[in-house]
Amino acid sequence: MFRKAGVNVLDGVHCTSIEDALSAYDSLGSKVVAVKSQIHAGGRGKGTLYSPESGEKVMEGGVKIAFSREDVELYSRNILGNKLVTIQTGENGKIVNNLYVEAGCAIAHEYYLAILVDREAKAVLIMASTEGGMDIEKVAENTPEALHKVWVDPAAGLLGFQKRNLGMDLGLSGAALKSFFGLLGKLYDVFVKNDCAMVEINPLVRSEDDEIIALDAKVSFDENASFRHKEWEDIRDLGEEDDAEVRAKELGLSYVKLDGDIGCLVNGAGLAMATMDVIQLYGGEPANFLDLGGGAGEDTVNAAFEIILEDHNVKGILVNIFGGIQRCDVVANGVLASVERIGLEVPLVIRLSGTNYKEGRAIIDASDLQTYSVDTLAEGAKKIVELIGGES
Amino acid sequence: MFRKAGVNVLDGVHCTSIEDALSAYDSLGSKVVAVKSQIHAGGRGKGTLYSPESGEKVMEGGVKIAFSREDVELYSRNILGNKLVTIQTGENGKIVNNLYVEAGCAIAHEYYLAILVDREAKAVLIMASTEGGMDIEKVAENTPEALHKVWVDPAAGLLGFQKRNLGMDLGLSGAALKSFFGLLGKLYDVFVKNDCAMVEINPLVRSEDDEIIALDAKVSFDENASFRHKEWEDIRDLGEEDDAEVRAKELGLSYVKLDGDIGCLVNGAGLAMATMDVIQLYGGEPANFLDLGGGAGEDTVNAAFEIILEDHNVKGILVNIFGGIQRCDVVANGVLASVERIGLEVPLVIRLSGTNYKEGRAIIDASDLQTYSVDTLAEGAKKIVELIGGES
Amino acid sequence: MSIWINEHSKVLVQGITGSQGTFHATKMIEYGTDIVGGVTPGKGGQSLDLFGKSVTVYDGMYEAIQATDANASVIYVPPQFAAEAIMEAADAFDQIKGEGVVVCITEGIPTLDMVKAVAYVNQRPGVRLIGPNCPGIITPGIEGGCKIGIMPGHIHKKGRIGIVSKSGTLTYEAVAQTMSIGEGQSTCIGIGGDPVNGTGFIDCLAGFQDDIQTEAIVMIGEIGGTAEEDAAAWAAENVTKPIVGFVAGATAPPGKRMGHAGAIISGGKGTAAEKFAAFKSAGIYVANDPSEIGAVLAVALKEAGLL
Amino acid sequence: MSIWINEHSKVLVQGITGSQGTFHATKMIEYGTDIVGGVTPGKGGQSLDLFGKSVTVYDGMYEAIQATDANASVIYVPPQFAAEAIMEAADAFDQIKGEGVVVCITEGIPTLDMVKAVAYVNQRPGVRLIGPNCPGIITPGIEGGCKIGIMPGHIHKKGRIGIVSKSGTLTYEAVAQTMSIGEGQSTCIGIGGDPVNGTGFIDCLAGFQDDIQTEAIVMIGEIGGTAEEDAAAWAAENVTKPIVGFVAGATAPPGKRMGHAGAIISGGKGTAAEKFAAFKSAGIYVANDPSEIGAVLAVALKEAGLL
Repeated sequence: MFRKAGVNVLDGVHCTSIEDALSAYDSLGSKVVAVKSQIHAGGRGKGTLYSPESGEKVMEGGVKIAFSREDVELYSRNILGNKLVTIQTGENGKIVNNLYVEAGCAIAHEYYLAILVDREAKAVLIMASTEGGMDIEKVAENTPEALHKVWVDPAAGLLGFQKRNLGMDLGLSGAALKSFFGLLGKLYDVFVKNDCAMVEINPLVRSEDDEIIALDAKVSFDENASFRHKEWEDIRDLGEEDDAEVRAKELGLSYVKLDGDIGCLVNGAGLAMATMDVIQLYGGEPANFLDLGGGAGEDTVNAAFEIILEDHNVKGILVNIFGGIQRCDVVANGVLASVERIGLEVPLVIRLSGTNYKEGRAIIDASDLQTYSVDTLAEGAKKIVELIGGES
Repeated sequence: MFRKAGVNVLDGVHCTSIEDALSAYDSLGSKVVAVKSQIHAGGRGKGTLYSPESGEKVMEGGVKIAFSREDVELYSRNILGNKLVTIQTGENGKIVNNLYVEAGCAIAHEYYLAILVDREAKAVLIMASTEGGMDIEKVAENTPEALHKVWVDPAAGLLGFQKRNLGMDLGLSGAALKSFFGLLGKLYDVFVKNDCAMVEINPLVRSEDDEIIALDAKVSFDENASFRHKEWEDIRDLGEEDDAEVRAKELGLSYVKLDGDIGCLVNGAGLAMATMDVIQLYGGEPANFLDLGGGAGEDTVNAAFEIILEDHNVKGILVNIFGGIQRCDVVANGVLASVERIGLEVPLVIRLSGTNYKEGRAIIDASDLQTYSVDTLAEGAKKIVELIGGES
Repeated sequence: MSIWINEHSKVLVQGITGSQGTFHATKMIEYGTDIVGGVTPGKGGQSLDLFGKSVTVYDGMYEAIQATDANASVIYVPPQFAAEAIMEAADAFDQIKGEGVVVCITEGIPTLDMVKAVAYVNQRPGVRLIGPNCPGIITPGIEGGCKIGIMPGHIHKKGRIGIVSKSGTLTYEAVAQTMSIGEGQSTCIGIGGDPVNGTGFIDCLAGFQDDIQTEAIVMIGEIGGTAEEDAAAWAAENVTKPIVGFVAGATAPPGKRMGHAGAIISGGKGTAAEKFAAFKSAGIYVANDPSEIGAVLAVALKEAGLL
Repeated sequence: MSIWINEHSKVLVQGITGSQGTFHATKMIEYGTDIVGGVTPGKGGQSLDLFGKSVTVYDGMYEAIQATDANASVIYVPPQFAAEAIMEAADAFDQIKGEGVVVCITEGIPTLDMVKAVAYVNQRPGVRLIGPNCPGIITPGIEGGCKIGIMPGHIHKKGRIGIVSKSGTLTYEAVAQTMSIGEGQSTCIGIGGDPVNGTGFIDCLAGFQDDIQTEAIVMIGEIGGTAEEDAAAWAAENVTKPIVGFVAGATAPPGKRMGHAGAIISGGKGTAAEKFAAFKSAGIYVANDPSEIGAVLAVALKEAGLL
């Protein structure tokens, strides 16, 4: 994507096998190359690779500099098929199926550059720091003043003086400043044209001959804009995403798996978060975030219920609905249909409020389903925690 | 230009001879074609063609619909090499060296559309009217309310609802509205990308199968933007522009030839206009507008003097300088150098004020040049009118 | 009194011929909202019969405002066209009336579209945008009232509590909580959970502070961004009425988007803990559980001598 | 008093290392203007010795304002870069000081660049843009004064007449005319002859009306557009001080551009006759010849009891 937009990048080859990596090394014609784990998460350089079967540590660092063909072979072997845990992947890490073998360059200095939307300023924000390399989170936390920031006026776009000033803030001048100026303009265009949520170049380097090169990039997209980017379907690496989360999204649900044991089925993102919070407040641990969205039908409720029950950690379910667009009777019917179809072996607490709550409760009460009806979220949380034998 | 940008236009061929026109007719494969005089001025349809030698009238109308090969031959012969006088060319008209032979289309309705910069609103203005065809100047004068207007927010650009609303204002719907929507977006892009001063589509037509087509266009460019449009040099038809005006521009002067007999050499556009006004106020007629620009050197003054004297109507010259950046001594030296080189057979009145006016007057006084020095513009105008024997 | 809308507000529905638009236009009329027309390009001239009321459809907002003298609009158009709809409404209100309230319900508008649309609205200072991705705004009346959005009307009652929230359903919880202690609402506003939106917490707090009818405020935030912190700091300086606050997402893991596009903790910023702390240090009464809001509100009212 | 700038204004010169920039920076210092620094990207850190004063060059406007506490800047950069220079200055003044005066002398800036730049400046309401394609602004002092631009300083004298003009050299004529009846100037502003510019006639009239030092106004227009008509109509309602007006271009033929990009009569609009008529109907004293301005001004002052 960057290369196509004319952004300075190093030559490199995507590989999925050790053989690929070796022939990439041969073809690049650079004695020193970088062998990079490709997963959709940052902090790869400081990550650790583990065997997915044994859980044993295989290698420190998901990005390695290889000084020989043998190095390339060793690093590829240690990376491919193993699990990379970084500061951003969480404990479970991610299996690495892709490598990038990249030609070396004589680096004079490493910088950090990121483009994102600043929600407070309601504008695109470009951040850059002379402290490039691996630990930008720490730079942001410890020395936020080392981060230089430029906000793009939505009306005027990124202006020349902004590019120049940011370059000068990084201490660039002459050819390097000119190279930075050109690169930043192209990167911003990439950001806007592709509806990115974040473009992070880390490191951005100045080579010894004063060229500015994007050495490594992490890009995330604004999913709301997917309707105008059919090409994203090709980029998306579904294998990496949690299967249930992908299926949920296809159904119009928001689902995030968590580590607890109480499944939640809620309408509304805020209420879904609050439900998790209150479960924890009363001593339980939520197994998931699940927002039905607005006005889900019986089928969607049904599917949501199944996704929750797929998680074998789930020992109980709390349904919490405050009907606005969502009708409580539809949820009740959806829940009943699910239970009928796949059975239910864990306790179920249901709280229905708002639009058609009386009809909903009547449907539940009229069924022979073993459930506990409650009036408020707090009651519901207390009840489900009690039922699965947690503290309360 | 429009075709390249994807704007709907009819097929057509540029021609410079009758033979060209006939083979264009053959190649277009449309029985009915339009034969159009190509000059840089509007009102061609209602213009009249005259023989440049005899001055006799040759034909009414610079745009003709030809229903046969014979018509094409007749109209081409009547147009090429003759002088077209329109409401915008002034009395002298312009010799037509180029023709455009255009395929016909079944026209359901003719509209008018123009894009320009509105100086009051400081924004691009799009104007459209259902009264397309030939006399838009009259529509604007007589029924300005029939003109629908849309201003483009400089920040947001031309928005979809603006295109749609303008189309609906023209009474378009369905396929025609969609076609208009697309065409207007492309036209606006053409306007911005090419730094146009004005794009006028007259007529813009709706064909019987509801396509919106730009049938005839007049485009002018913002000359200030020429530094980023090297391609304009190819488009410019120098033959049509007044030779002296073109040369003056190359020297950094603004020169406009007028019909009077008093040449003016002034610094500053406002003062140059005021000088013309005051000459007329005292009974004379200015032969030209001439603004030296800011800080002209002796060579430029010299060249300006020569351009004024090229006009054989000139019976006297008024130099009016209020020095700011412009130094009066430089003007004085330039005038002397000119006179020395090309002689001077008409009276010369000089008014020098502002920066270095004392030095300037001293230079003039020390020379053996026959001139009249005055203190104010009014005195100068009175004096030159008197000297050439006009009323005063 | 109330803020921004009242029982006399005349409301247009943009996207009225879509299924969502038709459904909610009906619900709004049912509640008592004065729906004066609808807008769907290309369907102008049609007339819809909604809950016994005949509603005219216009092709565009300029025409619709001129014909109806509307002073508010609500947008139910799909995300692809929603930013345009916001800008059309903003420009039309600005040009014709110099002011107007635009409520955008649509979820899923691209962030960069909203960056552009919000900048556009901000250049038209008389125009207020609420949303997008929000339940809307409601001012309950003595009977019925003015509901502009998708919230269930029947849970509300006219009263003295102003409610502002990022979340839809949590707003309803807050409403139910006020009702549980016998309090009604002046105006309830869902500002929406998108990262880039129109009206923010501070605008609402300022409105409530200046509103005679409002005597106390409930403010519901969620993880992501620093809008809650900024609002708390502002409130400490500018709001004299008691505020009860809750923040959703204390248990949300970092780096994961919780449903709302804006609800994400990134770079260690935007956590519920930080927001709760900001509330406390600004003297805001904190509810740790939405079910507690009523009880905390009762305490706040009592301490302010309002109960 | 005076308007917008005074003897204490601290001025930066954008494009100071160019030949025009250096020349006019020197002239301004000579006149008494407090030039506190210059800006040329890539030449930061240099120091120029101008008329015995050492002037530091900065790489950008943010840095320069922070270092010098400047409150005005004047732009002598080439047309290709001038709109950017305007926006940089506007943003830097806005962000750092919340206000500032930006005077753009450059001629030949593309119109669409100015459309963008003016919109950008207008979003930063504390920033005033004068020009482009103008001689600048001058407030004569008792000795020297503040001259920001290219006008010949020596023709001015401190006094009570405010002058505003689209034209450069005609402004000097107007100054000379006030001097011919013994009157000095409060502030003289050339707003420039481009079709799209910053400060307009009405801004200047409003400034003069509110300024204690100014007792009468000279206003010089030219053909093209309707700014003179709009200003006359505004003045009739809002200006109580006597105004003397002149319009250049009575003899200009339609459709021909008279030097200034904006000086063109198009579609029968923008003629001098219309503008003179508007002046008269607004009660503005009209001079038919710039050499008459002094005499007409004397009449105006006398009738207002000021002479």
